[in-house]
This record gives sequence, C-alpha cells and structure tokens, in this order.
Amino acid sequence: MNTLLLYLGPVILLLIVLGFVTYAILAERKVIGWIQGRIGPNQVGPWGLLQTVADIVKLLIKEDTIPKNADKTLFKLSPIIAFVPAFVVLAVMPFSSQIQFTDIGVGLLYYMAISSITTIGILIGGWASNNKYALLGGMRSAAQMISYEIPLVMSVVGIVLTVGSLNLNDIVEAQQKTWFIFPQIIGFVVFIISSVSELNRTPFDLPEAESELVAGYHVEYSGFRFAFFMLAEYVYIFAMSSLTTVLFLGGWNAPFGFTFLPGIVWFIIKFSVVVFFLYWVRATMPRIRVDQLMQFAWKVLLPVALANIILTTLLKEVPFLTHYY
Amino acid sequence: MLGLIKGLNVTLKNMVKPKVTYNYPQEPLEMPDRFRGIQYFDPDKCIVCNQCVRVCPTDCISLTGKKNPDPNQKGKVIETYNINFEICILCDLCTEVCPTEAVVMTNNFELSTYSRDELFKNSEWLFANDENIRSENTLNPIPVKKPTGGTPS
Amino acid sequence: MIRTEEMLLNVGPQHPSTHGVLRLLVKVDGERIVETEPVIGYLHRGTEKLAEDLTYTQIIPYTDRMDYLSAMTNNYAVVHATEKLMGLEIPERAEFLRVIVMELNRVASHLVWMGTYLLDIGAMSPFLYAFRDREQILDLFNELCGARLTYNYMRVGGVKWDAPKDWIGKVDHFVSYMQKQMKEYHQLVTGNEIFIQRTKGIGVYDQETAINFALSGANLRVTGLNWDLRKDAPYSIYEQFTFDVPVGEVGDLYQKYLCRMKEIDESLKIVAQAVANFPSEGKIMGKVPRVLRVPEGEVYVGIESPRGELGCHIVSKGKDKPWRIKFRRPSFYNLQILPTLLKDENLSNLVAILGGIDIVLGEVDG
Amino acid sequence: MNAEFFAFSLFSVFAIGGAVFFLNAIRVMHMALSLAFTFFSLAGIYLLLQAEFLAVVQVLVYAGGISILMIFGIMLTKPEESGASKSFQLHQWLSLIVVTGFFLVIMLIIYQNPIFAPTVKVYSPSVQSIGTTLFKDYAIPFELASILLLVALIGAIVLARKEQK
Repeated sequence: MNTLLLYLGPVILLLIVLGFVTYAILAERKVIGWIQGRIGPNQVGPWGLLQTVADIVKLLIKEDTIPKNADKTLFKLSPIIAFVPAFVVLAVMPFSSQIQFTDIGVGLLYYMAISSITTIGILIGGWASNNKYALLGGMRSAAQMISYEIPLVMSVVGIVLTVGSLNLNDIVEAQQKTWFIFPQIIGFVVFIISSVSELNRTPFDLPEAESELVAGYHVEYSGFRFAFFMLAEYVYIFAMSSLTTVLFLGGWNAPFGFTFLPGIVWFIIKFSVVVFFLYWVRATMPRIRVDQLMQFAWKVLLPVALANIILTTLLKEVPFLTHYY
Repeated sequence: MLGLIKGLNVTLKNMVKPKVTYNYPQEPLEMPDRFRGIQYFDPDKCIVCNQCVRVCPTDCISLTGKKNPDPNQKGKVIETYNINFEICILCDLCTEVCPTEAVVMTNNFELSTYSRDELFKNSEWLFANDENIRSENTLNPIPVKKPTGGTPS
Repeated sequence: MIRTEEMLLNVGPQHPSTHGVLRLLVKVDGERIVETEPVIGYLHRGTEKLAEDLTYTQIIPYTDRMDYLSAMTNNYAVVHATEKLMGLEIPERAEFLRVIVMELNRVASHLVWMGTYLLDIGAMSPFLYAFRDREQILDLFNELCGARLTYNYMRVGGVKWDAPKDWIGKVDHFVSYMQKQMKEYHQLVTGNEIFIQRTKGIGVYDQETAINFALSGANLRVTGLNWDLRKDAPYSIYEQFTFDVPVGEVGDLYQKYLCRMKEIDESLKIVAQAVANFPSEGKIMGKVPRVLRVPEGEVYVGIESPRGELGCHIVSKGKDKPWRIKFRRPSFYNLQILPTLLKDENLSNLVAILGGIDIVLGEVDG
Repeated sequence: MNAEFFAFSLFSVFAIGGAVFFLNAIRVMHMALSLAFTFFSLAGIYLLLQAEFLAVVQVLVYAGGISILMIFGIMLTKPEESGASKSFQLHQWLSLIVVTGFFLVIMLIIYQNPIFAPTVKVYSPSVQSIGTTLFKDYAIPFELASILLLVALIGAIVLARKEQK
C-alpha cells in the first residue's frame, strides 16, 4: 500500500499541477482582463472555463516545426530540460503537515539548486533555435537568472538563521506564532522581487520581452514544445508561490488561531493571494531594461539582502527581540 | 517605490469598474445613423447622370444606361450598376453627389466573404440591401427635374 | 585578444514594436547597437502621384490614409491649402467644427501613442486604458461623420456634416471625463519608477540637432524650443483660443512623454473653449463652385498635426486637378534622426527611442 | 537496495556517458551540456551517499557555472568552427598509455586508503556539522581559500580592464 502511494503520489501531484496550470492561465487572463476593463476569455465553455483546454488542444495538434538550421537534438531536448526541474522542485514542498513527498534536511537549498537547472534548458533552447532573437533571449535569461539567484538565496538566509535549519518543515513549524513576513520584512521584499525575476515575469520578463525580442528564447518553438516552456513557466509560478507561502506566510499555519479550517485550506488561500499578486504586478508594471536589471540585482538587492542578514544576526542578540529571531 | 504602489492602486481600482467591451458577434453593434456602410441602390431613382462614377476616387463604380423604354420619356434608365467592393473605400462621395438619392449609404458593415467574387456587387444585390438605410444623404441636391412618370411595371 | 562578434539583427517589417512595417537593419555588438539602417517603403502607396490624377475633393479620402491616427488633421491640410489658393471664405461654424474635431483627433492620436509606447516598454494596462478612452472620441466621430478612422469629413469650403443633435453636449461631457482620466494616467504611469528609469535621460538630443534634422512637433518642442504652428503661423481660428505650448528642457524620452501628455491637456482646453463659444447657428459650407477649378499658382500651408508640421504644397495649373501636390509628412522627417539616436544604445532602448519618435508608417511611406 | 543499485548504475552511466560525449562533441554547446550531465549525475551519486548538502551545492554551483560557460562559448567562438584537427596516431597511443597509468595510480591509492575500506560506517554529515567543521575547525584554511579566490577575481577584473584600453 505504501509503495503504491509512493509511486502514485507524484502522478497525482502532476495532475494537480497540470490542473493548476490550466486554471492559473485562465485566472491570469481573467484577472488581467478585469483590470483592463475587459472580461477575459468567455467563449469556450461556461465562463470561459475550457479556454485553456482548447488552447492546449490547439497546441497539441499544431504542426511541429523545427527550423532547418537548428541544432535538432538540443532543440528537442531543451523544453524537457526546462520543464523537468520545475516539477522536481515540488518534491520538497510541504503543502500541509501531512502532504509532502520527501522531507530532506536541505529542502530550501534543494529548491534553489534544482530550479537553476531550468536556465540551462532555456539557454540551450535559445541557442539551438539558431535565431538571433532567441539567442538574445536565452543569453538574457541566463544572465538574469544567475544574478537573481544570489539575492534570492541571500534573502532567505535571515530565516535560516532564525530557524537554524534549511528544512522547510522546520521553517513552517517555527512560524506558528509569527509569520516571517513581519520580522523579515526586508528579506521578504528582496525575496518577492527576486522571485518575480526568477519567474521571468513582468517587470522582469526580459528573456521573452515581446516588444523587443518578439518572444525571446521560444520564438521558434511551436506546438507541444512551446507548450512545455509555458508549462514550465506556470509550474514555477506554482512552486514559487508555494515557497513564498512556506517561507514567509506561515505555510499551513492558521492565522489568529483560526484552526477550524484545515491546514491545506489555509495554504491554498495564502498561495492564491501570492499568485494574484503576481498577476496584479504583471498588469501594472512596465518592463525594466536589461542593464538596469543587472544593476538592480547587484547594486541594490544584494547589499540589501546582506544588510538583512547582518541585521538579523544583530537582532538575534537583542534581549526582547530574540524571541522573534 | 511610491509610484509603483500608486500604479498598483490604479489597476486594482479599475478591476472593479464596469467592463467596457461589447459582446459583439453575439449582440449586433448599433451604429449611428450617419455610419457609412455598404451602399443601397435604387434603380428607379437613378437618372444615369454618371456623377457617382466620376467622383469615385477609386473607380469602383461602373454603370451603363439605356434609352428609356417608354418613348414618351426623355433621358435614360439604368441598365447595369456595379460596385466593385474590393476597392471601394466607403468615402461617401458617391452618395454626396447623387442628386436623386438613388445611391445611399446603409449601416450594414459586416461584409466579409470567403471569395473575392462575392465582393462584386451588382444592382440587384445593392437594391436588396435595403435595411438600415441612412436617413440623410445628399447634402447638395441639384434642383433637377424629377424624372416624371417612368411607371414601375 | 578576446573579441565579441557583431551580429546583424533584422528588426521588422514583422516585429511587434515597429508600429507597422518599418524595417531596421541593426548591427549589434552583444546588446549594444553599432549601426542602424531604417528601411522604409513597405506601405508606400504613392498618395502624391495618385493625387495628380484626382480632383481636389477626391484627394481628401486619400489623405485619411496617410496618418491614419489623425485623419482630421490631414483632411484639413489639403482643404486648407486648396481654400487658400482659391481664396475662399469659411463659415464660422465650420471652422469651429474643424477645430473641435482636429483637437479631439490630437487627443486620440496622443492616447494611441501613450498606450503603444507603454506597451513597447512592457506595460500592458495603460494601452487598454488609452484605447478605452480613445474609443469615446472615435464614437463621437462616428456619430459626426459616419466613420471611425477614415473620416473624409472636411470639404473645400467647409465641412461635410453639421454637428448632430446633442453632439456638442457629448463633446463637452467627454472633455470633463478625459480631464479626470488624465489624473489616473499620471498616477499609473508618470510617477512609475520603472517608467522613469526606462525613459529619463534616454535618447537625448539638443535643440540644434533637432533643428538640423528638421524635427517638428513634440520631438522638437521637447528640446525647449517653443514652436507650434497653431501659435506661430496661426491658421483656422486658433487665435481665438488661449492655450499654452508645452515645452521640455532636455530632449529625453520622459520629457517627450510629459510634453505629449500636456498637449492632451491643452487640446482639451481648446475643445472646451470651442464648445463654450460654439455658434448656435450658421452655415457649414461656404460659397463654393460646383466644380472646383483652382486658379493657377502654388501654395504651401503648414499645420500642426499631432506628430509635427504637416505641410501641403499644391501647384495648380488652373485645372480641376492639382498639377503637383506634395505633403510634408512629419513622421517621415522625424524618423531621420533615428540612426543617430540609436548609435551606441542598448538594444532594449531601440523600441523605447523608436516609440518616442511617434511615427505612423502610413505617413512615413506616404 | 535494488532501487539504490539501479539509481547508482544510472547515475554512473550518465556521468561516464556525459564525459565521453564531452570529449567527442564538436560544438561548444554540446560539450557544455554533456559536462552538465556529468556534474548532475555526480550530484545524484552524492545523494545516494547521503551527502545531501554536497549534492545540492554541486547542482547549485554548476548550474550557474555551466550557463556561464555556455554564454562564453556562444560569444567567443565562431558558429561554424569545426574542430576536425586530425591528431597523429602516435599522439593517441601516448595518451592511452598516460591515461591508463593515471587510472592505475588512482585505483592503487583508493584501495590502499583506509577510509575506503569496506568496513567503514556510512556517515552522513548534517548541514550543521559541515558548518562547524568549516567555520570552527578549519576556519583559517577556509578564509585563506576565500581570499585566494578573491585575489583571483580582482586579478581577472584588472586584466580585463587593461585589455580594453
């Protein structure tokens, strides 16, 4: 029975994630539509509920084109390299006190490490397409993701210092009284900015900047391979929102002792708030320029994250506050 | 940072505002009276003065007239009247010069077809296109003698 | 010795940010632009040559299609030149209607610019907000002349239609609505730090360069030169209205944006004044012969289109058709500075600078 | 146990296969990708040895490192550079001898080292113990190593600056 669950669990998670992606895309289009005075998709199915399904079907039956001068092997390989890590990182995510696949000691680092593999996939995709826009998109993406990984990791060091563990379960347990968003507000701001950048979303959507690079690294991809890139992007939204919830919003812990709802429901609520925030930001912000992006990472976010670490270590020694840190 | 927050506030406020899009293909769009859609042509009113052909900037109108079958009447009656809608730019000049309001604009604008041939509109088609006819058309009617008689039989 | 390779990037004619079918051959070194060569003509229809074979009335619908974002201004350029050559008197009511539609058209055109420019820079929502508000202007025009983009509204000697019932009231209502909306735009865009970062100090040029490149409109005024043909070479009845000409200090993109936003404010002011003083009755067509025969001679008129000085030069040999007609199309002249501005810029600035010039390809290619 | 053995074989094959591909590939990107395969398979083997921290750090460091390698590969090589330089027969034989010798030496060392005697207990270091070891017991060597890296970094910047002029 246990073995069966072991093999079946990931499949169920994959289905849940695919379902999430389907409706996250719809929700994104709806939310952005409302913000812009439109109603969003409403033609396929009641209230547009089947819109994404239709889109996916369209992508699946589309002709699979590979540019003549592309590096065919890498062209085919890169969507897989980009997508697989996106799903693999979910293994350590504690969705509630029971629902988690593995509980490894270095869960936080595991997330950061595995998610950075996607960069290679994107870079290879951009290069293998043999298209200049794709190449520029791929290069930008590599530069951006490597740069923003550093403030991303640094911003959570404060939490790691406070909890004394890299384990995501321990981090959630430590937030039973106070969520880390309050003592670690600086870390939170840095983390949110870096995570939006890691997700390649507006205002940091340079790798696929439509108005400049047409579509960036996936400009030559069509059909199913393109769908994989999109899937990777939205699975990362799932993963990153979960991580934000776990790290800063108390995971499955109920606020104010409202424990009448089960932990997973609280998790979903917090998670949805984070996802909505991502959509909201996307509908509002212009795109930052690529050199400003790098400068921002190295000259603003990194020093701020470092300052946050120092501040945390200092506050840890202050008698009154030591309770929070 | 303040500017970004202000911007977020604006978008959030707009989210709850009423939506401005039309449910267009399901609900037909009402165009104002003066809207320039495809022409309606009434052969009975036409006096074959050829003004519309001359004024058309894209030469999309062609017509032929014949002698009035009624020997008592002077002038001509229209025989064929065609608008090549591929090149018509709906500039409204033909209805403006028509002294008898034989060619007038309608509000019909859904004109897409699957074949270019269908865009060649002859006088039967234009005569059948008699819905949503614009109420005011010729702005400078020339006082011409109304073609008397010409009983439609 | 380590060296990076130069790469030839072909931006357009099918590219989301070239505002039509402009093609730019860009040599880039990494993301730095070494050289740009604009290739134009993908939308060339030969308006000027066609016009030689058209009567003066027939030219008007063709001008609609030059700068399709401000067709009213183009209409006015050609009818104004013809009227000047013929020495026609225009009824006051017609002039008021012309001014109202031209200024509304300027607002609509700037709204499109603002929206698409923000879209170039990556913000999505301002585009749709701008189009939502522009839609109201288009609806007003639709009601007035029966078309939303290619108006063909003006005639030599007046305008085609009188204002429909309540139309003036609707315009008045729109002006106050738009003034309220402008505040929202400023909140959403003007103070946005990312927008400021993207535009401030980018694509700077000084007054001398601007004059040497024969720039006009906001592209010229942004350098601090107060040059607006509505003030400096008044036509129509612009002398009756009080309005300011917004100028910038340094010729960067942010100031261009501010300039155009202020121009919207000023245009709304003019419309408000025109609506307040709108003559309650009067003719809309002057005394014009049935067949327009323009006396021999030539004339040049320059008017302030949303994009700059729109000139119309007519040479007449006394026929009902012009012997030669020439439009000074502001977008075409403004585009000339692009290769100079793009040299040594970052590739991401390409769309920002190109968008800042505010070209309409229908006008560039003529 | 069976699954572990299976995973070990898979990772080993990937690691060795990646290395072989790396040597045989012509294009820089293929090489970099094979290298990534090797490194990530090694990370998998670390994981099997219960060295979670080491495995994760391996991935974290080399994912970035390989991306940078790819970028440099793209920017600094010409697209159609075929590395078809025929080496001498003698050269190949010589390399074979040297490589075999090196392999033997390594194996000799491994089998003589008492740490790798089969009786040794599997010891899985926690993050905390790694931290204690690094920052308490070996603090000075650690700091020295980081200073060395810093010097190299600054040196590289200085060299790059000079070349620009």
